[in-house]
Amino acid sequence: MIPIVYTFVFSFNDSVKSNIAWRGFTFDKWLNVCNVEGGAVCQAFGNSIVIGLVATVLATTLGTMIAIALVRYRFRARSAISLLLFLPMATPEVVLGAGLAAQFLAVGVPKDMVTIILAHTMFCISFVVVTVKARVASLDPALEEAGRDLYGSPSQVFWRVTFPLLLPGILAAALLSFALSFDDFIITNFNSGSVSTFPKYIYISAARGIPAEANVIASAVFLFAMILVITVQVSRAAREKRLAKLG
Amino acid sequence: MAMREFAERGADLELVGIHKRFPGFTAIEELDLTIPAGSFFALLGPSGCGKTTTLRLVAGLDEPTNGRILIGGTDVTATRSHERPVNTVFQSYALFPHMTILENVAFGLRRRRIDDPAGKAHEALRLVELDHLAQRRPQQLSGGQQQRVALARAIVNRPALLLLDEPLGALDLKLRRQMQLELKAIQEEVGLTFLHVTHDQEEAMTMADTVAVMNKGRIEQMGAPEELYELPRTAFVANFLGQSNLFTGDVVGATDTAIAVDAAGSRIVVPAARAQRHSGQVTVGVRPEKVELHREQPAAEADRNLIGPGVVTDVSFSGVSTQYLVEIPGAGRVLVFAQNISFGPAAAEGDRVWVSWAVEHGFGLEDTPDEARFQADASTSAIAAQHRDALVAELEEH
Amino acid sequence: MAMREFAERGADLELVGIHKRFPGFTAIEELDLTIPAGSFFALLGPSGCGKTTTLRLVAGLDEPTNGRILIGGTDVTATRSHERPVNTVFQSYALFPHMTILENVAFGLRRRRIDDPAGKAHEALRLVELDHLAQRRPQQLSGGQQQRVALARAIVNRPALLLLDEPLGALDLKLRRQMQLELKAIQEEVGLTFLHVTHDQEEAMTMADTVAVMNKGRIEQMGAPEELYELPRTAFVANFLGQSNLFTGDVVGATDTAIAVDAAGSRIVVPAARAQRHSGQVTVGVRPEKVELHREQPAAEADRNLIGPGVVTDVSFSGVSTQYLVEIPGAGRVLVFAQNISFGPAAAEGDRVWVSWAVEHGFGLEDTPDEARFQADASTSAIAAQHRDALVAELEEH
Amino acid sequence: ACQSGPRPKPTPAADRSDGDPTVRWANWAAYIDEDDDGNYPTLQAFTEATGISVDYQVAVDDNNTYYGKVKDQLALGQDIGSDTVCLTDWMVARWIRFGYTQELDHANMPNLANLNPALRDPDFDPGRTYSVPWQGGFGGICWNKEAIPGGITRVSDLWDPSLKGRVGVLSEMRDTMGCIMQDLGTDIAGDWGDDEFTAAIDVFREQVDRGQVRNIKGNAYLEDLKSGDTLAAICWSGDITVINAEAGDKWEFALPVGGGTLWNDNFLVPVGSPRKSNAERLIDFYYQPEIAAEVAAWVNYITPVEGAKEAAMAIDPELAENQLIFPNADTLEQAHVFRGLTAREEQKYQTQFQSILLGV
Amino acid sequence: MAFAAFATAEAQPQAPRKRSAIALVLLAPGIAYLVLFFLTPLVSLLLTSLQVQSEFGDIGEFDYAFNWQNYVDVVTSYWPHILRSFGYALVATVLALVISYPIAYFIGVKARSKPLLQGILLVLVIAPFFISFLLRTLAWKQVLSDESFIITSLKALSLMAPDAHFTGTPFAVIFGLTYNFIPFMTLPLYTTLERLDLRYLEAGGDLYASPATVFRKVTVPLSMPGIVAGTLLTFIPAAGDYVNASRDFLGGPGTQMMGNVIEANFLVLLNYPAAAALSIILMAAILILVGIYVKRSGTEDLL
Ligand SMILES: Nc1ncnc2c1ncn2[C@@H]1O[C@H](COP(=O)(O)OP(=O)(O)OP(=O)(O)O)[C@@H](O)[C@H]1O
Ligand SMILES: Nc1ncnc2c1ncn2[C@@H]1O[C@H](COP(=O)(O)OP(=O)(O)OP(=O)(O)O)[C@@H](O)[C@H]1O
Ligand SMILES: NCCCCNCCCN
Ligand SMILES: [Mg+2]
Ligand SMILES: [Mg+2]
Repeated sequence: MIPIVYTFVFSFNDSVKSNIAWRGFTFDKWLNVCNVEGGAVCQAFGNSIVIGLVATVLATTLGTMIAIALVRYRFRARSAISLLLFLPMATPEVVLGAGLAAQFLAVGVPKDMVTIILAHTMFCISFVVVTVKARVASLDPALEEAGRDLYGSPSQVFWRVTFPLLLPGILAAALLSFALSFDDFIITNFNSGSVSTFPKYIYISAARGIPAEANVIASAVFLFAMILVITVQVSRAAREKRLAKLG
Repeated sequence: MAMREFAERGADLELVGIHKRFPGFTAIEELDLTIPAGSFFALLGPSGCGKTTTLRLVAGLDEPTNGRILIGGTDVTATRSHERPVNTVFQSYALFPHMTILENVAFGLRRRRIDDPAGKAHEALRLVELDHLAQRRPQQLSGGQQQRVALARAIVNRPALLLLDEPLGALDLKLRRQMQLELKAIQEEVGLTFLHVTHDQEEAMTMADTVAVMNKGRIEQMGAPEELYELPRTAFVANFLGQSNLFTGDVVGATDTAIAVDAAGSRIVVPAARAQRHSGQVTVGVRPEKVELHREQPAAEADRNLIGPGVVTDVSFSGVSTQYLVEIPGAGRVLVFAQNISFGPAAAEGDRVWVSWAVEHGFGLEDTPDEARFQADASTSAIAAQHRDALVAELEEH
Repeated sequence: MAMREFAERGADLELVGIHKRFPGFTAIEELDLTIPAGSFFALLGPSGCGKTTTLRLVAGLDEPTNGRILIGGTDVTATRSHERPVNTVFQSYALFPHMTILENVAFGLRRRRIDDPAGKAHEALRLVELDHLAQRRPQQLSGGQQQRVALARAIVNRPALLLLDEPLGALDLKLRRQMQLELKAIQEEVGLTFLHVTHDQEEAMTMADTVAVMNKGRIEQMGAPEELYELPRTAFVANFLGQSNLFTGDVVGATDTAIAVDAAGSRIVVPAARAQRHSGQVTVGVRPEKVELHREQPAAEADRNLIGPGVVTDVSFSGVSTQYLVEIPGAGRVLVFAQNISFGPAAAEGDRVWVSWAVEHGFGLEDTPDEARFQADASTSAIAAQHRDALVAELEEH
Repeated sequence: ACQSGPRPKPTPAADRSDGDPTVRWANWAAYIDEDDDGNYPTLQAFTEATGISVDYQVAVDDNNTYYGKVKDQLALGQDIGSDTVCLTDWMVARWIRFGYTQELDHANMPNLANLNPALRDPDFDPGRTYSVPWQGGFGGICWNKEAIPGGITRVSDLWDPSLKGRVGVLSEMRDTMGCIMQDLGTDIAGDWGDDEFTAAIDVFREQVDRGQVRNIKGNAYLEDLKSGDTLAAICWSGDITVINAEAGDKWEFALPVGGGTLWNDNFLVPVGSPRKSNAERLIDFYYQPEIAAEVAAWVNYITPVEGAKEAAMAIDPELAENQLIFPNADTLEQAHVFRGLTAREEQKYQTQFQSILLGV
Repeated sequence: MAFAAFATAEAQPQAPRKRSAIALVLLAPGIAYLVLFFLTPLVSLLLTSLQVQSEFGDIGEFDYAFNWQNYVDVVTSYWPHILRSFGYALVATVLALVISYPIAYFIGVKARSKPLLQGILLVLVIAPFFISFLLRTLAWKQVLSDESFIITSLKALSLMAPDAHFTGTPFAVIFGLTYNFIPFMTLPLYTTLERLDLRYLEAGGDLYASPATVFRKVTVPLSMPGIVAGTLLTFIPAAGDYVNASRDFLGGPGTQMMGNVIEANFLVLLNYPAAAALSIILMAAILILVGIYVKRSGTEDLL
C-alpha cells in the first residue's frame, strides 16, 4: 500500500523535473498531464492502452478457442499442446523478450506497435487458456445437450447456451490479459523499438527522475479501476439483495 | 416441417437391434424394444445398467454403434438431436443457469418459433405449480423445484415422445407422489408417449403401463407391473422388484399342473404354469407378503407349502407392516411381511415358528441356480468404474 | 485423559434448554432431550427443521445461543469439538479428498495416538465391506461407498456418542437395509449411544429404540416407534410418520371409554384413552392399513366404524400391497392399503364401496383443527429459504 | 542477434524535412538549458527562429544501453524515433563504422565555421562528415558538501572507509576506469595494455566487493546523489552545476589529483531519420556563439563553439572564467582522453568492466 | 475477475469426445501463433547460443557454429548469478507465501460470510496491478532511500547501523521481489481457499484434531493446488526478473540476477551467444525445478 499512497501523494507534488523531494502541493499536474515533454507521458499511456486492447482481443480469441478444444476434444497431440501452452508461462520474461527480439531481428521485421502487440498476445494466450479452460471444464455438457434436445441448432446452442455460460471466464481472461499487457515492461523493452509504452516511459525516465505526471496517470488508472471494481461489487450486492427480497 | 407443431398424440418408439459400445465398455448389449404410442413405459434397473444411455440414444445425444431407432415409424437414427420430436427431462435437470425459469421453459418454443412462447411457458409453469417463481434463476430454487422446472421445460413442447430420466429423484416422498399423479394426468390428457427411467420400483409399478427391468445393458424382463411382480422370471427381477424368498433344489416330482422341488429337505410345490423350468435343479420363490407365520405347527394342506420349524431372528416394525426374519435350517432365511392390522407383533425374536404359503403364489425362475445369486455390491456401478479406468488408460495411450 | 481410550460404553446425552439463533433466524426453539447411554435414538423431521443444527451443537461445531449440553453427565457446552468424545457421520460425508480411504479412517485414531491405527482402520473397513478399496481415494468411490467410509471413519473411534446425519441417504434400498442391520449390530455390540438423523421414517422406525419427530425447531413427539405410529398426537406426526386418514368434527358423545365424533354426517368412535381431547371440535384418524374395504354394505358393528358408500377413484399396485383411494361424500378421501395376499385387486376404479375399521385402531389428535392441516410444500424448507433471504438482506445492511 | 559476418550497411532514409517542420533530439539528462517550468529556452528560440518544433527526448543514460536499445533498428535502417542523438566519440566511431549515421550536408550548417579547430578532424570522422560536437566535458569526482565538508581530492579518497556504501561510479567504462587508471598512474591516452587495465579493474573490483561502491550507473547517478544514497561519486563536470541549481547548492565537482577524463559528445543523424535537414538546422542553430553561451551558462560543459566565451562575458564575466566551461591549458592538463580501442579490446575490457557491474 | 485466472481447473471427469475436425479448426490459429512467436524464437535462441564470434568481425558480429563452449563460459563466469537468481526467487517465494497465506485465508475463508468485505479486501490485493509495477518499485526506492524519513528514523532509533543502507542490498531486492509478486501468490491461494469446503475442517475437529493439526493435515494439503500455482507464478517470473535487482531500482552491483546478466549481454556487451546461452540455461533450470516440484507436490494435472 505504501508505494501506492506515495505515488498518489506525489502526483500532487509541485516538482519541476524529478519528483523526489516534496516541494509543495499543486493540482497543476493533474490539470496539465499531457503538457510536459510534448505529451510524452500521455502518448506512452495511449500506446499502452491500444496495445493492451488489441493484444487482449487477439489473445482472448485464440486462447478461448484453444481452451474449448482442449477440454472438449481428445486428440493425439494433446500433451504436446499442453506443454506448448505451459512453456510460455514457465519461461522468464527476459528469455521470451530476448528470444522474440532476436527472431524479429533475424527476419528483419521492424519493431513497432505491431511487434509489441504480437509479443504481448503471445504471452497472454497461455493465461487465457488456463482461465477459460477452468470455466469450460466446469461447464456441464448436459446444458448443451439440453439445448440441442430443445431444438437448438448447433450455432444457436453455441451462442445462446455455451457462450453466455463461458462469458465470465472469458471476461476474466480478457481482464487478466489487459493487466498483464498494460504492466509489461521486460518483454516490451526488447521488442518495442522506439515506441514508448507507459512502463517503458517510466523505466527510461527512472534514470533522470520521473515527472509527477507519471504519478498522475498511474493514480488515475488506479482510481478508475477501483471505482469500476467497487461499482460492480456494490451493484452486484444490491442486485442480490433485490433478488433476495423477491424470493 | 412437422416440428413446428405441437404433437397431437404420442408416437411409437421402436428400437431395433440397438448396441452401444463406448471405447472399452459395452453399455448396451442388444436392445429391441417397442413402445406403442400413448403409453407410459418405465425402464427400471440398478445404477449403471444403461438406462441413461438408452435415453440418450433415443434423444439423439449419442449414436448407437449398431441398430436403428424409429419414432412414429420414421427412422431417426441419422437425424440430429434438435430435429427429433423428442424432449428429455435430464437426470441432472440441466437448467440453463444464465436464464430465468421462464426463459428456460420458453427456450424450446422459441427455437421452433411457436406463437406466444411466454404465455405457453407460464401455463406449463402453472402446471408444476411454480409460476410464481418464473422470474427467478435456477440457482435460486430448491432441488425439487428445479426438477419441476425441468419437467415443465420438456412438457411445454408437447413432444411426441417424452423421455424422463429419474425426473422425481430429488423430491421428498410427499411431493413425489403428487408429481407422479400430475405426470400421469398430463400423459393421459395429451396422450403423449412417456419413456420414464427410474430406480424406484414402487414408482415404476404405480405409474407405468409397462415396466422393463434392465440389467447390465440388457432387458431382463418386461411386462405389466403386476405381471412382473407376480411372475418374475429371474432372480435379479425377483429381488430387484420387491423382495423374494428363493429356494433352490431339484425337481422331484412333476404333474401337468405342478412341480415339486426338494429344497434341502423341504418340499415346495409350484404351479407348473408359474414355473419357467420343469426339471433339473431349479430356483423357486415366493413373495414375503404371501407368506404366513404360524406359532404352532399347522396341519398340512395340499394347496399350501409348509416349511419349518425355524426361529425368528429379527422382528422389525415398519409402520404399515411388521417384517419377520425366520431362520429355517436347510431352507435358509425366510422373510415374512404381516400387515399391522392388529396391535403388537405376532411373534417375538427367538420364537419357534412355521411358515406357509398357498401353492398358487409360488413361482419358478428361468435362471440356472449358479446365476441365481443377486450380487448387491459387485453391481454394475463398480464394474462401470473399472471399465472407465480402463478406458481412460486406453485413451491416454493414443 | 480419557480421550486416549476407546469408549467402553455409550454415554448419556442431555440437552437442557437448548436454543439456537442464527442471525435473523431461529433454528432451534427450545430443546430438552435426554438420550440414555447405549440407546439408539432417531431424530426424524422434514428438511430444514433443525436436525443437522442439533447434531452440530452436540458435536461442538456450533455453539448454542442458550442451554447446556451434557455428555455422560459432564457439561461439555464449552468444550471444543476435538475434545468431545463424540464422532459424526456427516450428511455430506466430508471425507478428506487428499487421503486414501485407509488414511481417512485412521485419522481419528492417529490423532489420539491409539495403537495400530492401520490395523484398526482395516477392521472397520471390513465391517463396511470396503477393505478392498482401502488404498483408493474418496473421489474414486461411488456415493454409497463414500457413505460407508464415513461410517467406518466415525465408528472406528468407538466414541461414547455417535452422531449420524443421514448416513444412509445415498444408498439404494438393498444396501441401505443391509447397512441398517450392520449399524444396529455395531451399536448393540459395543453398547454405544447413537443419535441418528434421518428423513426416512421407515429407517427411523425399524432401527431406533426411541424416535423423536422434529418440526420447525421443536420436538413434536417422542417415543418408541410403535407408540408414535399407533398414537400420533399431531396431524404433523400422523402424516409425517406414515400416512393417515384424518376426519374433523365435533364430539357428539363421550363415555368413559370412548368418544364419538360427527364428521360431516359420519359417526366415528375413538377410544377415550387414544384421544388427546374429549370435547369440542377434534380431529380423529386411522391408518390406511387398518381400514377394510367392502364391496357391499356390511352390517354395522359396535366396535367398528363404518363409513360410506364412496367411490374408488384410484387403485394402484405397489407390489406388496394395493392402495385404494376412496372418495366418500362428506368424509373426503380415504386411503386404504390392502396387502396382496390374493391375486388381483379387490375393487376397481369407479366401484361403490364402504370402508370400516376397528374402533380400537382410531386415534384422536391434540391439534386444534385449524392447525391440523399438514402443508406438504409450504414446509419448513420454503420457510427456511425465506428466512435465509431475510438474513442475507439483514447482513448486507450492516 | 543472428546476423553473421560483416553486415551490409543500411541505406539512409529519404529526407522529408520539407513537409515536416519537426525534429526529435535524443540527449542525456541535465544537458540543456531548462527553466523552472521545465521549458527549454534555447529550443523555444530555435522554434521561433525556424518554425521547426523540437521533440526533446531525455533518452540517453549511458552510451552502451542506448546503443543496445536502438542497434537492431539501426541495422535495418529503420527510424529509431530520433532525428539526432548526442553520443560520445568512441560510440560515434562505432556508428560511423557500421554505417548507422547519415552524411551531413555542411552547406546547411554555415555556423559550423565556429567549430573549435581542435575538434575538426578527429580520427573517427575526418572533416566531420558524420558528426558534430555538442558539448565536451570532464569525468572527475564530486561530493556532497554537507556530508563531506572537507571535500576530496583524488579518486582513492572515494575508497575511504567513512564513505562505505555511499560511493557512486559511472557505468561509462572510460570515465570510471579512466579515473581509476590515472589514480594508479597510468596515462590513459598513452599506450597502455591489459596489465594496466587489469590493475585498475582489481582496485575497482575490490571496492565493489567490499561494499564501498554503492552503485554503478549512467546519468542516473544524479538521482542517487539527490536522494542521498551516494555522498561522493565519479561524475561528469557540468551535471553538478545543474543539480545544485535544481536541489540546492549541495555538491561540488573537481578533477582528481591523478587526472580526470576528457571527452566530447557529438550530434549525429541516425540512418533511419527522415528529417536530416531539420536536424542540420538544429545543429547549426547551436553553433551561434550567443546560443552556445546560453547553453553553457546552464549546463557548465565545455562548448566546442568558438566565440562562445566572448558571448559569455556579455552574460556574466564569472562564467567566462569557469574552468569547467572554458578550461585553460592548466586545467586541460589535468584531464586526458581515453585512447581508442579495437573491437576486440572493446569487447574484452567491456566484459571485464561489466562483470564488476554485475557483481561477479 | 482476473483472479479466476489462477483457479485450477477442477478435474471433472467428462465423457471423452471423439476426435473432430472442429478441434483442429479451434486449435490451429492459436497453436500456429505460439509456434510462430514462441517456439521459433526459442529455436533461434538455441541456435544463437551456439554461435562464435566472427573472425575479423566488429563488436556484436557472430557466425553460426556449434560452439557449446559458450555454455561452459557463461556458467563459469556467471554461476554466482544463477545461484543468486534462484536463491532470491526462492526466498521471495517463501516470504510471499508466508505473507499471502494468512491474507488469502482471511479473505477466502473468514470473510466468506461478508461478501462486501471480501470484495473490498480482494480489490486491495489486486490494487497494485493497477499502478505500474515500475512506479511502485521506484516509490519503494524513494521511500527507503538513505535520506528518507523511514531510514533516518530507523537509524535514529538505532534499529539500523548508521552506515547501513537499504537500497542496493540483497535484502532490498528480495523485498522488492516479494512485494511485487504478492498478488500473484495471493490470488491463486485465494481461489482455492475460497472454495475450501469448511466441512473438512469440521470433520478434522470432530476426529480429535486440534486446530493446529487440522491446519497442517487438512487445510494445507487441500489448498495445495493454490500453493503450487502461487509459488510457480511467483517463482518463475521472480527468477527471471531484472527490474527489482536493476541498479536503477532496488539493486546494486552485488545483487545482480540472471535477468540483468542476460540484459547486459544482449544490450550492452552485444554478446548474443552468451545472452542466448544464459536464457536457455535459465529456462531449462526453471523447467527442471518446476517439474520436480510439481511431481513432488503431486499436482501434475495442474499443468
Ligand atoms: N461415455 C462413456 N464412456 C464409457 N462408458 C460410459 C460412458 N457413458 C456411460 N458409460 C457407462 O455405461 C454404463 C451405463 O451408463 P448409464 O448412464 O446408461 O447408466 P444408468 O443406468 O443411467 O445409471 P444411473 O441409474 O446411475 O443413472 C455405465 O456403466 C457407465 O459407466
Ligand atoms: N448458518 C446458518 N445461518 C442461518 N440459518 C441457518 C444456518 N444454518 C442452518 N440454518 C437454518 O436453520 C434451519 C435448520 O437447518 P438444519 O441444517 O439443521 O436442517 P436439517 O433438519 O438438517 O435439514 P435437512 O434434512 O435438509 O438436512 C434451516 O432452516 C436452515 O436454513
Ligand atoms: N549530463 C550530461 C552528461 C553527458 C555525459 N556524456 C558522456 C560522457 C562519456 N564519457
Ligand atoms: Mg442414469
Ligand atoms: Mg441436515
